[in-house]
Amino acid sequence: MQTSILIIVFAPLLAAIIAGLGNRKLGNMPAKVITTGGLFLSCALSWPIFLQFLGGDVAATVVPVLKWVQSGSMSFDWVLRVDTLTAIMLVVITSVSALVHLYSWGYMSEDPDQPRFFAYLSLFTFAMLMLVTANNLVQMFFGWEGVGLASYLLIGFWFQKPSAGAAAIKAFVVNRVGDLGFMLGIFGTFLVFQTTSIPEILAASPEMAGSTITFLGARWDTMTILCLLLFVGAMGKSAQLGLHTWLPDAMEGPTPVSALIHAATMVTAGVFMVCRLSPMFEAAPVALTVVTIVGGATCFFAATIGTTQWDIKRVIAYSTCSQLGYMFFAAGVGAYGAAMFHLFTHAFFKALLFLGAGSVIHAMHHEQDMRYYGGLRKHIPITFYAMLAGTLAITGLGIYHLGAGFAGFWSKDAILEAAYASGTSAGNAAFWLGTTAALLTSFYSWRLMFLTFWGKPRWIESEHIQHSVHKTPEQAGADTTGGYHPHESPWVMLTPLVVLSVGAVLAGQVFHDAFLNEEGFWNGAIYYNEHLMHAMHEVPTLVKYAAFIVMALGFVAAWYAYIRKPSVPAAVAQQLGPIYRFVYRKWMFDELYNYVFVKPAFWLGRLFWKTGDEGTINRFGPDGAAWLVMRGSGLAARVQSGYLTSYALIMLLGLVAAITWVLF
Amino acid sequence: MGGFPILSAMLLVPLAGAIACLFSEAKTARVIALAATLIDLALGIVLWMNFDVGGAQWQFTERAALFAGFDYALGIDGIALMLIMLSVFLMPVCIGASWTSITKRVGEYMAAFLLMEVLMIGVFAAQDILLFYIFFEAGLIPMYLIIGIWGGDNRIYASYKFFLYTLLGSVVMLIAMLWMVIEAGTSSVPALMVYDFPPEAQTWLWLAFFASFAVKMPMWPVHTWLPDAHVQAPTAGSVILAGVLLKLGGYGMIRFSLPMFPEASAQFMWLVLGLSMVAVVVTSLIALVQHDMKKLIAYSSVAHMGIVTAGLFAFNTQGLEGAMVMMLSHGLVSGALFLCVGVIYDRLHTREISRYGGLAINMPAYATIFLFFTMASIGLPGTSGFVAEFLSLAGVYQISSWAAFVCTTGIILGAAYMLYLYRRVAFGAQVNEDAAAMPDLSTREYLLLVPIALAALWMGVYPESFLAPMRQDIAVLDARLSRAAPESDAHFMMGEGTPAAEAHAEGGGH
Amino acid sequence: MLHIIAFYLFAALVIASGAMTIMSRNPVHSVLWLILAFFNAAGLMVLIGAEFIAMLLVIVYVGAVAVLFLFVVMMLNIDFAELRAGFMKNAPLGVVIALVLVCELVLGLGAYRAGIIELGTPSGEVLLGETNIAQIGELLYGRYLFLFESAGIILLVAMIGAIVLTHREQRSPRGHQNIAKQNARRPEEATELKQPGIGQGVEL
Amino acid sequence: MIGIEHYIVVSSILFVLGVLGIFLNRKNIIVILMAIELILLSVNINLVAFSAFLGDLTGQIFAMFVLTVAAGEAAIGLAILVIYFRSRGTIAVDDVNRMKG
Amino acid sequence: MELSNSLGLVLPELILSLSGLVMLLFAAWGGDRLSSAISIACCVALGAAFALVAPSVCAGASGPDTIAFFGQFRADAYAGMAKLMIYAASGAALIVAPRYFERLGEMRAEYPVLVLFAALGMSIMVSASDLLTLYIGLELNSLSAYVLASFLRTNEKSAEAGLKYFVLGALASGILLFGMSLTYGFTGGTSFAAIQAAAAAGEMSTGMLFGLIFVLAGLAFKISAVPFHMWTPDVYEGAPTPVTAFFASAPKVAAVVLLGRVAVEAFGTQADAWRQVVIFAALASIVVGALGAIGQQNLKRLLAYSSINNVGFLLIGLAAATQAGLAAMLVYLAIYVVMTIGSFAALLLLRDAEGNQLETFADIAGLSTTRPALAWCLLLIMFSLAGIPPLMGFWGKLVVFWAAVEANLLALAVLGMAASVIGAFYYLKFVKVMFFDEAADRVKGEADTANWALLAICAVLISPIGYLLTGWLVSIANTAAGSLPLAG
Repeated sequence: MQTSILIIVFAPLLAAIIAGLGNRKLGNMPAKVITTGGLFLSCALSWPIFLQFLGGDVAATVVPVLKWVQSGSMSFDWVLRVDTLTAIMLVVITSVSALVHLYSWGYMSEDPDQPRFFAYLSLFTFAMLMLVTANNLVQMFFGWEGVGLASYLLIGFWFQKPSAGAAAIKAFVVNRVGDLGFMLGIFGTFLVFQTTSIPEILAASPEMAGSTITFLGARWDTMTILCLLLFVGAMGKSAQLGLHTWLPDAMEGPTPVSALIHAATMVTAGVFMVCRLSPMFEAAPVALTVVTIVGGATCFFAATIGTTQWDIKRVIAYSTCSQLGYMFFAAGVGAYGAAMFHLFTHAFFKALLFLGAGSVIHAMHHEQDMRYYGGLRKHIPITFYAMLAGTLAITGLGIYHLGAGFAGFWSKDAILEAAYASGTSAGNAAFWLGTTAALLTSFYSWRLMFLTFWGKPRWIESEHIQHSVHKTPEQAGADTTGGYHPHESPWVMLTPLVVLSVGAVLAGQVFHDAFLNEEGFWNGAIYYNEHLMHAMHEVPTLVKYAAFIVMALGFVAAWYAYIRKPSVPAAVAQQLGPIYRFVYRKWMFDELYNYVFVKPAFWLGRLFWKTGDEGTINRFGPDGAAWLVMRGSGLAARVQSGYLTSYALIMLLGLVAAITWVLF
Repeated sequence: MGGFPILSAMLLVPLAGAIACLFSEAKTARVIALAATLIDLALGIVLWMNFDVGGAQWQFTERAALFAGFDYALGIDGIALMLIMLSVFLMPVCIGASWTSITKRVGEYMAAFLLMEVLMIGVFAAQDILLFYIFFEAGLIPMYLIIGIWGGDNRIYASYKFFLYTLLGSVVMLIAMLWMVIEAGTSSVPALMVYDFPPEAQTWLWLAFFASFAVKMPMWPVHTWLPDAHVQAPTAGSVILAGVLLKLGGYGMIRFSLPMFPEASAQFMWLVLGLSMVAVVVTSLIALVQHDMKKLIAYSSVAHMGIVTAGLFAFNTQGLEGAMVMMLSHGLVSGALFLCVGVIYDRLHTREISRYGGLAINMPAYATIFLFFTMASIGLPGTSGFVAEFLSLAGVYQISSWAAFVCTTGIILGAAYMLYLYRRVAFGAQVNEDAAAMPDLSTREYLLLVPIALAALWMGVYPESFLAPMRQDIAVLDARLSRAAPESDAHFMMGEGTPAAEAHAEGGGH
Repeated sequence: MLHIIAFYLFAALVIASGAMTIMSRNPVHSVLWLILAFFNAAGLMVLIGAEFIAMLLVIVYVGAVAVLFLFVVMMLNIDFAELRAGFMKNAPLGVVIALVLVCELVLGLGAYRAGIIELGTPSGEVLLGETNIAQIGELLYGRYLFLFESAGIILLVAMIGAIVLTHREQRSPRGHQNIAKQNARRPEEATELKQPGIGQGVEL
Repeated sequence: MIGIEHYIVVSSILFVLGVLGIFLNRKNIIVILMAIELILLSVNINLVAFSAFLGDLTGQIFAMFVLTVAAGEAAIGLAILVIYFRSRGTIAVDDVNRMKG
Repeated sequence: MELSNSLGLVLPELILSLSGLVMLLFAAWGGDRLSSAISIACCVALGAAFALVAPSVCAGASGPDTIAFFGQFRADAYAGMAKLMIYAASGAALIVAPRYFERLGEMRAEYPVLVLFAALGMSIMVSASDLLTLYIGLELNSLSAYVLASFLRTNEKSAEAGLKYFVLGALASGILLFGMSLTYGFTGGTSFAAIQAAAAAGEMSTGMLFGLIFVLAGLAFKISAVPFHMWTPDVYEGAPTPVTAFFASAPKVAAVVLLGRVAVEAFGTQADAWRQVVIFAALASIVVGALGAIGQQNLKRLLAYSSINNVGFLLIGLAAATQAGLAAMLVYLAIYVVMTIGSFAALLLLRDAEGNQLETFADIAGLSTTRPALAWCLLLIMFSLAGIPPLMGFWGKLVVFWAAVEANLLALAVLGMAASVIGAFYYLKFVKVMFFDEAADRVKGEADTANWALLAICAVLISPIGYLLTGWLVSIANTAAGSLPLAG
């Protein structure tokens, strides 16, 4: 197993290095083959490990790689550690990544920079694998930042587009805000535990309950402040409310990237971290409450925005944001298994949705605005069915009493039940927020489906389409297709869709028992709250059906608004006015941050530079001194008047001064 | 190593080269300079190979009573070894960077650089406090000439500012050194490092030394010479300035201020931490609004040095080692960033950021390497910058969460200004035709940049190579500082119900 | 009593003539006032028994130095009427400082302590029973021989200096005369015809 | 007998007069030279007086040397004055400021 | 026998005076044709005197054996070391002169003779252990100097320089004399031994204090310490350049050494009385010298201010009022003399195509491209004057500050050091003009071997190689300072 872990982690790195350094010299095909091959290899090696863990009661494997840092009492090495949690992540990452690699063969086939793209993808995968196999917080941070880098690179992949560059920076910098918390959390953890090794920290965590520490001048419960700091990191990476603004912008990257990074894997790192450190969080109930509230708020807030967006990828992006909220409040109420399970299923159906969207975009000649879609069902049927599977999964179609349902049904239900069952007020609030969000999820998911695949084609108004058929709306005549014929994507793109569809349909069904009900499966990898697990089964039936009911409501609402009476949405938007605009403008977060952080930062920078450095420090410092010296020099020159008499006078002055000095 | 005076040899080789260059034609001078620096690099490697990690604190010592009042005494510990390695590593790069861009008065230029190398090695190897001062101060002369003769349009102002500012900073230090020599009766650095000066005297001595090192570092608010000097200096000048000269301040603190005046250091810890915090935030913000690439990187250097000073005054191993790694890392990375600027400056002769754009299109390799150093600069894990930032900030956190918090915001701001720079230079569309026509890296430029990149990567992935030689020396320093080390502001306390963990609390509250 | 009257007379005169030396408008008068001052100073010296120095003062100063001054004053042939009268612009400051100095000197040295002030104890040899001149001669040619000879060199240097500076070989007082050039001068070079317009000056 | 302090007062006043003569004068340089002679005279009075009151002849010897040197000094001073006058045509004190700053 | 002993001790002075007289005869007889030969002969005489003095310096002569002429003259190592510098500097002034004057048609045989007599005067000054000797030596030097300053008698500037020098010098010597008369009266003797004894007896009387201050003021004029420095820039600018070189070197040595003797030997026990004054003068000299120099365009004038600046540092050594302080002062002097001679030798090499002397900044613009060797030598000298290591100027500063710190004058040391940065400003300007500016290409004159040799020697001595001499220099300076008969 040790060797295969090493291969799993380092094969993508090796592939990335080869493809990256070879770049254009290497050529497209070798780069694609090497990277994709590397990923499939990793994937193939990951599943056996996962299945092994699925068998239960397998101890963690630790593979030391290299010494890293040893400084006084602080010491951390490059070590790969695989336990259940990691194994889940391994399969998620390698599978989705491998499929995305494959998908990209088709999606990126016309791009001149394919080796670079694949190198980035593989690099990302490596970093993500390092993150999940980390045995200490610092290595986790390495992976954390590594995926950040890859995300930055991939968002900015089409760097000629100014918006891509901006989005890339935004993603990195906002993540860095989270990293600030993460880093401080690590420092604090080291200060308290004198180690950065995760198992050691987790083992020592329960003892620390009740201890206190000063941070920024205030007295805190130790575990609370540590967990909160670490959670800030998780919020950044997982785009939780407040630090979410980068995620929608990240859609500037190529769609496979969105599928891999901004849906299936990287953004779930925060959830992974909370689950990984669950014993720590368990020792800090206040922190858990915060996690619950943030998760619930995010899941509701992102869902509201999702209902108003027109860009197909942005809708899915907000949906991701929202689903991450589910995971967090699951973790917050102690249902780490449910959180991980949702992470697991979400990876499949969200990747599927993104890749499907990519297929649609591909078919629609890079048009992403759903207002210019419509009636695509017949043109791209496989994509349609895949998307349908994904939509059913995300909306959580499933009947509790039948014991059957799509992947999302199992995980989301479990989360809502856990939130309800936790009995805390935060959990309760999260339950209601989650339920509302489920309604909204259903609504916007179906809205997406209806706008894209049903109705009449509205392609003619799209500039992208016009561009491709070289016709203006007038030339095209009455035909709303604009004379454009969408093509189904090539098989290399469809295969991943199909595979993921299978996952979206079955993942919940197959694995829910293991994730939700088997302590042996987790084998200590996460904190297993047996009490909560039992309570989940005891919740009222209405709660168990809540998700299904709201899903149906959402579906109906969407059907009514977009199929039955397409004039309704505009009217409602009109009616709601400011509220609609507020939601449509993403709750004004971008504007707010622009005014609160970005502009003041630049303003302050200029202030410190012009007024501070140049106007004050230089002016009164070196330049002032120089001025003073020059004035002194002028004075000295004036005193040196050339007149004998004044020279004599000054001599006498000196003499008298000296005498006076010594005399008195 | 037997009795071979390798440190003297390392001083002698570039010195001889400098003299030879002064009297040589341009072509010959280049070759001589490159040969001399490479020989020194080879000698440096031999030095490192033969350095006995964990052995005596001072190795390769040489002593000769050549002068009155002070000795010609050389010797190194791990800290000095690392900084010497940094110097000899960067020097051939500097020569290479100037290979084609310097066309006037090449012989003198190369001589100035080689002289610079002599002085830098001398500073790190000097075991006599006055000898140290001589090397420390003498560095002003070649740098003044380098900026003044081969610099940009406003070179005169910059060179004066550089010279007088740093001179003013260090003159008072000389008086302090004299006092110390008279008080302790020896000018030997190792002896002074274990001499206990009376605490009330330490305060003044510390301030005198601080005046010098703070300017050299440079710390806010005495940093304003640096942007000017950097902007005006030729590429290689900036490299050496950022790469090694700034480190003299940090080296001075770790070699003099801390071990010689532990009580005063503790007394002034808040001053240093405060200035460091301001430096990190303020200069990062300033870097954000720069139009000039070199100025931006110069300001980023100030911010990084802020982390160094904060780390040094954290009074613990992590802080000290982190600061050391930060110095090494910053030496490599900011040097490389200046080289990156130089690469495009050589082509377009402007450092205005707005004149570039979309370089990733026509210069992909350049864009990649530039990106690597950008990432290293903002401390991406896996690069040297991370180890440096992480260790120093971890150290700082143990002494003050406020300082750590403020300094850590530097990672956000650092990412902001560096990526903003990168975006404006490498991303976007090609707006200027001449910039779009620039060819990608030449072989020479690869040879300059790739070794630095590998070194930065090495330091990020396996910093043990760099930490190991210093470990013992830092431990000694830490032990010496421990008597004065201020208490952590964390005041960690175990909960009521777990008396068994009392012992642990002491360790935790360290 | 006579002694005292004489002292005050000489003292008053020496100060008065000193003041007049620096104040009088005409340098010739200044020299004459200076001579008067020397005479009175010699008188002061005679009063305390230093007759040789007193005579020397008269002979050297009045006989040589003052005459030299007069000679130069005459030789330079300066139109003294043209010389600006009055004092420098920061004269008040100068006078104040001078007053401060004189006060300090007088107070500090003269009357600082009431009564007789303390002198040091003499360390030189005093030859008793000889005349002032004889004693001086004894010292000058014995004890102070080296300095005496050196003083000679000073005078020699003064001589050399004066000669080096002022001695000229056949040179006119102002610039050089070039006879050939003067002979070669022609009327057309020497004069120039100008035709100034009405109301305009001539530009030379 | 007149006390030494009287002599000192006289010589002090004379000294200050001489000094005043140097810097208070803007008429011509010859007067400055005379002022210098006044200073030397005051010194001589001092020396002779001290010599007499100390009963030590060194002072008088000193005074003789001062006389000698003063003579030489006067000669050189006047010589310099003469060449200055030759080159500038003036000896007004205020004109002696070609070099300054 | 007393007289022959004494004569033996004054042998160097005898050689100088006799050869001066003989040369004067030659000059009178042969006229200006012989001027070069006389220059050489005078150099030989100086060399002979140098050779005579050197052994006693090395031997560290001190004690009663060095006393001549009833205690009026001391030929101890302290004086000896000063004499070595004086003779060397005078020799340098002779070596660089002929070319300078010949081109102006003003080379006259009296020049070397006057320099010789000036050297004699200084020689007597530094050996003085009696106020009379001091005065005679000082005046011998001064009178020669007045003449030398106005040596270019048809040159207005030179005449003005002579006039200013004379008037102010006479005033200064008047002050000095007045001080000496007071000292004599209130201590009862003129010999330093007597003064020392009187000063050591107890608190100084007001008269003695006045005498001391007047004497210090008079000597301060000679070393051009602020505020008695006013003559310096004008005289340096106006005087012929070789004479300026001479003024800046030898008389400084003599006056500083003499000042050391008066202050530390005669009044050493009352150091607290004069230290404040010296400290003030030191700081004021450093600052005023530096400030004055900054605005200058004329190089000679600038060097004049530079010499004022340097005197400030010398006075810091004096302010220590210890043997170490005096030794430091001597070391500084030695280095200062070398730097000064070097800078003036370089200045004299700046001639345009017609052979006219160039002396402004504009003339040396970009010198490093047209005359690199000259420029590099000047660079060394300027950085050395600025006190930047590893040049010898730094060592000089180091030793005086060392002495000051040892004497616990920390504030003085710190202020002095900080003020030295202002000085660095104009030395940098030198380098800036030569190295950074566009070449003016005015310096065309062909090189003069003697001048060049002098410059090269000076450059080597102040370069880091010079540090190898520090051990020797410091030990000599220490023995020299140790040879002073200090009280206590």
